[in-house]
Amino acid sequence: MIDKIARSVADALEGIEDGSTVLIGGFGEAGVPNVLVEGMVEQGARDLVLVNNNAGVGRHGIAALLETGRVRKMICSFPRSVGSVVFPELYAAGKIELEVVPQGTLSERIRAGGAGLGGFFTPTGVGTQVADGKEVRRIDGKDYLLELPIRGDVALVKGHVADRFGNLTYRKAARNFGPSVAMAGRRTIAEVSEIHENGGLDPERIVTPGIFVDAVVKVER
Amino acid sequence: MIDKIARSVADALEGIEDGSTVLIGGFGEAGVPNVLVEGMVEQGARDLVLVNNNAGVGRHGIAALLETGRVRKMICSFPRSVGSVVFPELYAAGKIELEVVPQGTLSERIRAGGAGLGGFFTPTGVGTQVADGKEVRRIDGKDYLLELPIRGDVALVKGHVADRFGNLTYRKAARNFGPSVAMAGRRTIAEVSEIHENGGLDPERIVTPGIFVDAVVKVER
Amino acid sequence: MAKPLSRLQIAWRIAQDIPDGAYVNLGIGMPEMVANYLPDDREVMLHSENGILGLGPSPADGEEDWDLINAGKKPVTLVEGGSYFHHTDSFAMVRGGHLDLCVLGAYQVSAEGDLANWSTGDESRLPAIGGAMDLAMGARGIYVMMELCTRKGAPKILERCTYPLTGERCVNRIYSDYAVIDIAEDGPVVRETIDGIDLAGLQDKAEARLRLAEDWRTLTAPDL
Amino acid sequence: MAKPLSRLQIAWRIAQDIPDGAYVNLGIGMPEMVANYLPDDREVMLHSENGILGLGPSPADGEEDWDLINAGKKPVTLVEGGSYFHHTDSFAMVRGGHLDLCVLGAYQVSAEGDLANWSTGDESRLPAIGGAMDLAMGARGIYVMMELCTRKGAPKILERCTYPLTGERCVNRIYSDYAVIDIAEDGPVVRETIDGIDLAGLQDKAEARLRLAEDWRTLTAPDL
Repeated sequence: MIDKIARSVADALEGIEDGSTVLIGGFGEAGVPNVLVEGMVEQGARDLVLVNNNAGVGRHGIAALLETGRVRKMICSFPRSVGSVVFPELYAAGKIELEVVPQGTLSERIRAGGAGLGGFFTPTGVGTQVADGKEVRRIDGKDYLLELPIRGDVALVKGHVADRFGNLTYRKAARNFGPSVAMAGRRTIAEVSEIHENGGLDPERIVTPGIFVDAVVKVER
Repeated sequence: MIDKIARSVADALEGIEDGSTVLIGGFGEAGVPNVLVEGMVEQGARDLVLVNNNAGVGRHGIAALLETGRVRKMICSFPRSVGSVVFPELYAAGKIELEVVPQGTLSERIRAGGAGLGGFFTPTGVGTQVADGKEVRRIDGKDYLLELPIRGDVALVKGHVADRFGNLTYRKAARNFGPSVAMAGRRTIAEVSEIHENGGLDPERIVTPGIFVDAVVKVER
Repeated sequence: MAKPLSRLQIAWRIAQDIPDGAYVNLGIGMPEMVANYLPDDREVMLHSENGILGLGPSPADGEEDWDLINAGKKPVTLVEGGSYFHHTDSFAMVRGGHLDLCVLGAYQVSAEGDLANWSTGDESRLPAIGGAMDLAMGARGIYVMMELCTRKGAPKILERCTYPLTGERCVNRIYSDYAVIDIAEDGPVVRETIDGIDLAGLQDKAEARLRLAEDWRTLTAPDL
Repeated sequence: MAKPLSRLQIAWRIAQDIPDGAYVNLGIGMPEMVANYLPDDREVMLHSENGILGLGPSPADGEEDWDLINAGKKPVTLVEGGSYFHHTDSFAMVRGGHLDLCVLGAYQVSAEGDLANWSTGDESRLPAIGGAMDLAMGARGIYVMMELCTRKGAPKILERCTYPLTGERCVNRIYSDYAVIDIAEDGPVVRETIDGIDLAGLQDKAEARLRLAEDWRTLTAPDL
């Protein structure tokens, strides 16, 4: 029987190793699986690479994990959000690496990782600093950059409703990076607000099919 | 005011030019917009390139359009379905070109066209005839082929419910190629079974947002 | 002496040029104001990179839903006919040329339409790109909304940008406090100017050489 | 004299090796039969390339829904917990290594695990690939279901495939009418044989050199 419902955050996060790349869904504060990310503080894995659109706000969630000093590198599109304090401090002190990626390229690289592609040519960033060191190719009269996939050892996402099969829906614009991140984790863990107890969700409404999800934890919203 | 509901198939297909590449949703008989495709018979454009997973069955739909002799080339993954008669005859007689593409590569190429990518590296087809003449690149220890995007001058899809904004849902596995095909047409036309008269559809259930759709026609199922 | 347009007036002016039925992304910051001046008789679908088509007005106080924010991370609403989708699909819309227009702010624009709006090259600031590069290369039309000069009086329309680029040859038109300027094949062409400034006066505010369109008009905006 | 397994018995044998909770694609044709023998106490999610996870049994006569067909274009049903998604997402599952297993038919398999199952190279036949190449390169495990020899008695496990390849070095295991054979790093290894045939007898039915696993076992299947 398939039952992906984890009893606790600790159970869901068990086995995450030092050196892992951790993909984290969310944009700004919407859709960030804060409970799971804060669970990583307890979980204790070190030398992490985090991938998220931003780099944490305040001192909770991603910022709390950064503050442990156990994150080696941050890959994001916009680390300079209003209220972001921990990352800028660490970066200024030379205590963390940063790879800044255009937002659409970041999302597409994660999707490529999940979809088994070796890379893709995108027009985004041609003629900019983002192109430094990358192959530029003219295809059908237009220039493109070669961008490579991002895969995660772990992916953390925030869904809305889940079922025991790991199927997920999202809520409004909290969907954002979730579906692509969920595809790209070797182990994908979702925190959700509701677990549908009556079996499977409406198959037409599922956004992330359970094949992409390894564990689900219900959290208080 | 946005109102993409066309009064007739003829209205929806107006202006399609000779030499157009026409992307057609559907897999086997499920999800093929047969009414629109047969409307192309009346519409009269010539020298067409058709893109669909298959190459028509019986003498209706895609097969009917092929039978007019106005299709120069077929791009598909599997032209040899049970009950496919018109395409094999034309092909044997040297009256039509054929490009056979692995199914996942076909779908991904169409998506790449709709997503503005210049191409992608896929593991599918490495070491096979499909690789002939294509760049092979080793990325992170694995070989990939470079595949190029497919865009359509026109895209024809079959949805389930639409609204005046062009938003679409699909029905069960008739979804198949529809959402990617809808993205990749310079002009995208949908035939649907129902038009939602009460304004917009549930924003969480929409599969193809109206931005990808230019015209919608209601047809009898 | 010409009285430059306020930012509200520039936003108003841009709004007049957005056609009924257009799909439009309004960049974070100043461009967001354009939404407030869209004529009532036009239905414009506003896109937000974080997966929304059909942005509506800000919610009333206390009605905020923090799962429904725009690219600037401010709470918004959804109009009828709007939809949600994931980030990768959202940028497929952007990159695939499905947006009719995008309005962006700018630090600098070159005579050829290069755009610099993400970095001043100041190494002491955290680098942050966001969605600007995708939007600059993806939307079918790129309108820039900016003042002609910086607060210190330095011109922002340059022969070449000195700041790091966001995109090459992507800007189609600049809406500014003194003029509306197209980036044509052969450089900037002034299409509209406010009362009280002539080409020479505008040229004082731009480094790149400006030309006046033959069908040049006067730009007037309501008090706002 | 060994009595070879019927196709139903091969399907039964494969079904015993599909673990509870596995995500599996059963190729068009013979492999579809595996679904009929999955043990009742296991929940296996069957994938169909055309955008279905959770294929259920065939519908009763008159209950067919032609919007719900499998990759072989036959009407199917959806199990509880199943989902629909579009083709590109479906092949993202395939290529991205999300399927635990795929069972495919084969014309030929090489000693190194190359698979030929889409073309016999017969130029008079229409070329048709379908989803086979994506599945061969994408699923984490590839099981081949086939007879050891063609109807004319020609071996199908070869040193090198003579037909056009579907995928290189992708086959993990062959379930056949006489034996279960792993494709190991150093070639085919016989893991199970039916009663009445020994390695020499099997070798007569294969061109590639076979080895017997140390923990080799006898394969028995129920009458079906």
